[in-house]
Amino acid sequence: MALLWQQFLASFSFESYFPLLAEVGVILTLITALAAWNYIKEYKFWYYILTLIYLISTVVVILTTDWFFFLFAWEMVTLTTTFLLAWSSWKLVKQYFVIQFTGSSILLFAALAANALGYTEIAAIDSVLLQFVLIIGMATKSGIFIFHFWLPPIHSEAPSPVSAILSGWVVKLGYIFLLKIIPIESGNTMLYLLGIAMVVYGGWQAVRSADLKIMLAYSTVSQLGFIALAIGTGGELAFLGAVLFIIAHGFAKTTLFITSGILQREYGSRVVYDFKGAIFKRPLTSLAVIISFLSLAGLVFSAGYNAKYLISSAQLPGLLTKVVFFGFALISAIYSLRILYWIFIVDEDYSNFADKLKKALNSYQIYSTDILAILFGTLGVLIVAFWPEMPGDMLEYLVDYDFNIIAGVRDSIIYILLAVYLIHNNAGFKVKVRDHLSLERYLRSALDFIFSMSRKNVKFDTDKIFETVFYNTIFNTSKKIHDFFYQDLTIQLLWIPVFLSILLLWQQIYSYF
Amino acid sequence: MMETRIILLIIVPLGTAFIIPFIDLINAKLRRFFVLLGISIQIFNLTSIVVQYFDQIRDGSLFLQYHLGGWQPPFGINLVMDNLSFLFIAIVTLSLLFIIIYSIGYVGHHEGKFYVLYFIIIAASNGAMLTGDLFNMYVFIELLTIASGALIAFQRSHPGSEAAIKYLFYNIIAGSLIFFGVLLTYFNLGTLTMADVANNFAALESGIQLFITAIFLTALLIKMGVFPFLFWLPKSYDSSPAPVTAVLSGVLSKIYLYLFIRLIWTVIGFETIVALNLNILLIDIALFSSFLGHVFALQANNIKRLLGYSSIGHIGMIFAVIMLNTEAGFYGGILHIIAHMFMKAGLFVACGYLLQYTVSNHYRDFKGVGLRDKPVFIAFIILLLSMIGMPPLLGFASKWFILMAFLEAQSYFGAFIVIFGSLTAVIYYLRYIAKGFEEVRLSEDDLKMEVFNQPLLSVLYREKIVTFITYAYTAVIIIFGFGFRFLNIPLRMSIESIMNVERYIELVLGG
Amino acid sequence: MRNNFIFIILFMLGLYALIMKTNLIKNVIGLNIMEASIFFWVIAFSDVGGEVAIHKMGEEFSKFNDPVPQALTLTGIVIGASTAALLLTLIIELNQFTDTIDRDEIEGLNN
Amino acid sequence: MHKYLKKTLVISVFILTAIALYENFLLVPEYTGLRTGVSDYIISSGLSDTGSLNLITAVLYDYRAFDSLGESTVIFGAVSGIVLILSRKMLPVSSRGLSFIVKRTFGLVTPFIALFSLYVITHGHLSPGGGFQGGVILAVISIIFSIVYGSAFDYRRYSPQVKTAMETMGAFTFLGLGVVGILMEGFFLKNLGFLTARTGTLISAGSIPYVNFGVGIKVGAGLAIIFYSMIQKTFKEDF
Repeated sequence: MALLWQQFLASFSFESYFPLLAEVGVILTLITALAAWNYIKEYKFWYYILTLIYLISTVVVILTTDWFFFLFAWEMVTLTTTFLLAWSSWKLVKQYFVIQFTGSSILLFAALAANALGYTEIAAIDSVLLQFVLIIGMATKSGIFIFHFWLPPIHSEAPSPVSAILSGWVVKLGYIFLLKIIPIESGNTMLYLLGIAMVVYGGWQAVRSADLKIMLAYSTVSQLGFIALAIGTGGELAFLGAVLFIIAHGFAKTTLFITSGILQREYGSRVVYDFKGAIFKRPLTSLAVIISFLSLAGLVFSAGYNAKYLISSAQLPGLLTKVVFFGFALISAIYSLRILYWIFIVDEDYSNFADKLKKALNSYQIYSTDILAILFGTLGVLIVAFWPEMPGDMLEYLVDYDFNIIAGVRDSIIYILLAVYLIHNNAGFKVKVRDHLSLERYLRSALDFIFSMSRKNVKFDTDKIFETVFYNTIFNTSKKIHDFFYQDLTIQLLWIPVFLSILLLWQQIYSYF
Repeated sequence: MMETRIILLIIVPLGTAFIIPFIDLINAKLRRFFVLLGISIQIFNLTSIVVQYFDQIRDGSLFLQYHLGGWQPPFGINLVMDNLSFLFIAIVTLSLLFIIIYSIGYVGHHEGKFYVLYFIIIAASNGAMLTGDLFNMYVFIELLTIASGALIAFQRSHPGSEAAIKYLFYNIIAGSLIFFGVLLTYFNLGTLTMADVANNFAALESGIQLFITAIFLTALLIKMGVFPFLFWLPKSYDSSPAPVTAVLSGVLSKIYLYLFIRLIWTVIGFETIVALNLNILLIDIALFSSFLGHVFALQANNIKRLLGYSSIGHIGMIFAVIMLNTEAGFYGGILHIIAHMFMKAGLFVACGYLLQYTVSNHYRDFKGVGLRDKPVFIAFIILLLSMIGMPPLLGFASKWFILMAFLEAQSYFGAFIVIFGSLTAVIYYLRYIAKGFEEVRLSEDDLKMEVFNQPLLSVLYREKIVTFITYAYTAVIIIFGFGFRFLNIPLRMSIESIMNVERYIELVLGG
Repeated sequence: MRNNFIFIILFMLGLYALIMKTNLIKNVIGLNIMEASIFFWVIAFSDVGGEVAIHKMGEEFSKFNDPVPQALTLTGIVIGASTAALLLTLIIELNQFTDTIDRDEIEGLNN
Repeated sequence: MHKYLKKTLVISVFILTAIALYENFLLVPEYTGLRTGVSDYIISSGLSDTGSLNLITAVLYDYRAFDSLGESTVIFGAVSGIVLILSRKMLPVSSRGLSFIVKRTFGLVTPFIALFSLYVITHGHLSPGGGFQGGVILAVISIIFSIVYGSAFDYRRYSPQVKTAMETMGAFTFLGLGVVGILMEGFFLKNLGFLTARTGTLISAGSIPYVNFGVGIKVGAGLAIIFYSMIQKTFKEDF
């Protein structure tokens, strides 16, 4: 027993930026735990027990270098988050579990292959094929492009604190793992391309949706794209950028999901247009939203700006890079600024503003833990924004780094102007209010899309296709195999003399072949 | 070392079985007292053996013998307890204790007969695992067959008697083949003691070796339910009452695995199997059997049958990994034997509880089962997750070691089967979990009808005991899932006693 | 050698009745023939031309047949009889439900 | 599958199996003589070891007495199972039996059958016979009773409870003698030496006659129970 414990402790590695990431993970979990106090009504005890197990497991996932403990802890993360989803609906649990389990089995296989190929510890892996398999497994678990399809429906339907955990930290574990296994010198081209696709696709979907939580979920996809892109680029600067991005986005997304929970509760709606004048009614909440969204948008003096700047400066210099990154930043800016736009609109009568403020403040008293959580989150965002080198020695490289504030201010003004213009006209986006996003509908629309490419004007019963693909084929095939072997008792018993004679004549048979 | 307590492990349950009909004649209320007395003497006995020989169990030198009637081994029957049989007896006794407590809550009618047969199973399983004599092993195997065959038909239902008939057809053939094999061995070597046979078996002509090995292998494959002979297994698991199914899958199949290890490694010798080129054939058959079990499970429309098919899958996997004859293989295999014993028995026990109000075991009747009793259903789900191989549970640890063993031996087909098993298990278990949470609206009258459709067994449930045992199984899975290294020493030591045949022979024949 | 021949024939006959016949009672008879063939073979094979291994008072030790296989066969016969009785009981029970002992008409035995 | 095709398949498989068995039997050497080993030892010193003239009985109840215990447990288990499965039935009061002549004759013969069975049971260690064989003869009395006097006669004479008690008692005799062996001689089922008188008499061979007696009662009662369970009829009103 002692052996296992020692092996467990010895497997921890406290090198480079991973302890910092683990710390951030712990802080984020604590923030969500704070926010959950009022949100979770039933079985509160179990919720916190699960959160505790989750917390320990994430630390192990980030710090361990042993494959076994890594997989073990990661499965613990999966299990605990799966159970946390049960506070909203059983359906989500089922979907999430199937997807995560599929990813796990691919990952398990990849881990065993890595073990067999001599990578006994988790470290940079040179074999491109192995990288590929690991990325596929990771993609399923962390929602890299193509496999991201489960992420928006589940993250948007989960209860807000759980969404904060999932979106804020769980999906990032995969990227932290990629930071470990992708060699820092070369990067990975596939990951780079996937990252670009994610940024564009996620951003576009976020722009199109008006539901706050769905928008946040898609923006997670988009922002994760930046991390994938950075890791795919390779180089010290890009990796540092990725780390900073993970931290910044973690704080911002956690805060935003918690605020979305608060807003949803106060306004009884999740649609962005309903939050008119929130800045006056809910100043503190709105402030947190503003700061976090500015960070997501990557405007100057924000956490996101620092990270994005590092990533973009790690790219090959040239006009194309600049244009591409400009486009990326603009997409983020549009969906981020749109909600700020609605928050600042005032169309109510504020004659007795003082009374309303008093009422609002009273409600803050009730939800004081929420406000505390938001404050901590916002504080995190601000710290990364103004003192990116502060978290410790790990990022000391950044102390001397010039973030080129002037260019930042210039770019930010351009973004804001362009974005406000586009938003104000509201043209070309076709913003949709989707109140419900489910995985089935999502897959069905994907299937529709595929079939519409091949055969025009043929309406498929997608329900049936779904059933057929996932269940009926398997069922019927196995039924056929079953019926073939189970003919009747005579044939079943006949196997006995057959087998007996095969064994008795085995020497002749063996020598014959 | 001569030790009287190991014979008590057999004759105490035997005495309990003999006394119960007599008690029934005098006062049926005393019956449970005697049942609990019998099982607690058994536990006390085993515990005292553990306490006294703790050091020897730790360093692997445990070797207890008993000469029945005082006759030296080649002339009389001897009982042997080494680390391997000790480990198996300990876990089998623990599992049987759980099931007997469960059956106190479960069995309504004909409780007396149930306990008679049940204690015969306890005595016979201990006897089969302890004996060092081939013919004595045959007698105990037949005892197991008779008792379990009668228990399968315990509910006296139509499918129950069909299942029992099918079970007996297969197992009586296997029994007579074992008889034939034992006598063939006797005619060629002039002895029945396992150690003596093991000593002289290698000197035989290879044709006769193959003859004897083929007969024993066929019989044991029938008993275990590996590929060409798997047909009796799901039927009998499906049709028997819950505690009986738990015994069948949790205990009996593991005893046959033990006997298989004993016969192949100790008596016949693995070198002989390799020399006869049988090992590759057996591994392939076992893996194919595992594959078929999982494929069959995909189409099962009946939860107990489904669990039976998945048992085929797991037993095939264990069989294959043991046949690799590596230390890692044994480690994974025996760990999975333990894990599977508790998981499957727990699942059947939970099934027995969950299906008490449903009309049948069919998939459509599984609807809403989870909502009716959530805590038990959650325990059920945890056990299912362990079957799939989710990490904090024991099923993951054992599957991991099996996977490592297959990869170490470069048997990629085996590794594929392990992963395939887990993936298909996700598909076929999730169906049932989802169905269990579907809401079903039943009026009061419907419920009454359901209850009256069942035999009276289900009305007489003592729910608390039944629930408690389900939780106990789940707790075992979770505790050993975190602390599977607790089993490290017993496992290593029993592997040593499998590998070190010379020591066994020397100690049996010398002392 | 003659013994082996007869054993194989009897064994195969018993197995044939068990596997091919659809009448469950006939199956049990086949099973018993199969067992009996093994018993027969054991006794015949262990016969080395001596006497049954029973000492007679006042007579000296003469050449005996091996007593061990005979004792084992006795055990085997009793076990075979018990299993056959259990099987027949189960067939009686099954007959109550299905009103037939024909295997083809009882669907449940096949799956 | 087509019937004839199936038949052809089965027969061809059987021919294959027969050939396989034949091939393997060719390798088995003839059992020409007794080897040095178990049987040789038993033949040479069985009489002096156990005091039983019948060496087969010596093997059954002394050298391998544990097998016999297992074997009688098999009967015990089978009886329990059969009673369990058929217990929902009731005994039909069938005929009034056969004619007066048969009844009378059988009444006269019965004590002799019982005596014969007792003889076979108790002289197991001296001549062919023993507990199982004598027990079967004992069970025959019960069976003939039901044929000759009608099914209810024996049922009333010796109720199932009595039979069960007898069976349990027989089993306990065997087990108890084994435990006495532990207590007095140190080994389970060890032959009790102090019971031995001169070889060749009824009271010889240690505990073998007593074990035989227990097994005889057990088998007799057990087979009678099996017979009565099987001739019972379904209790229609039940459930």
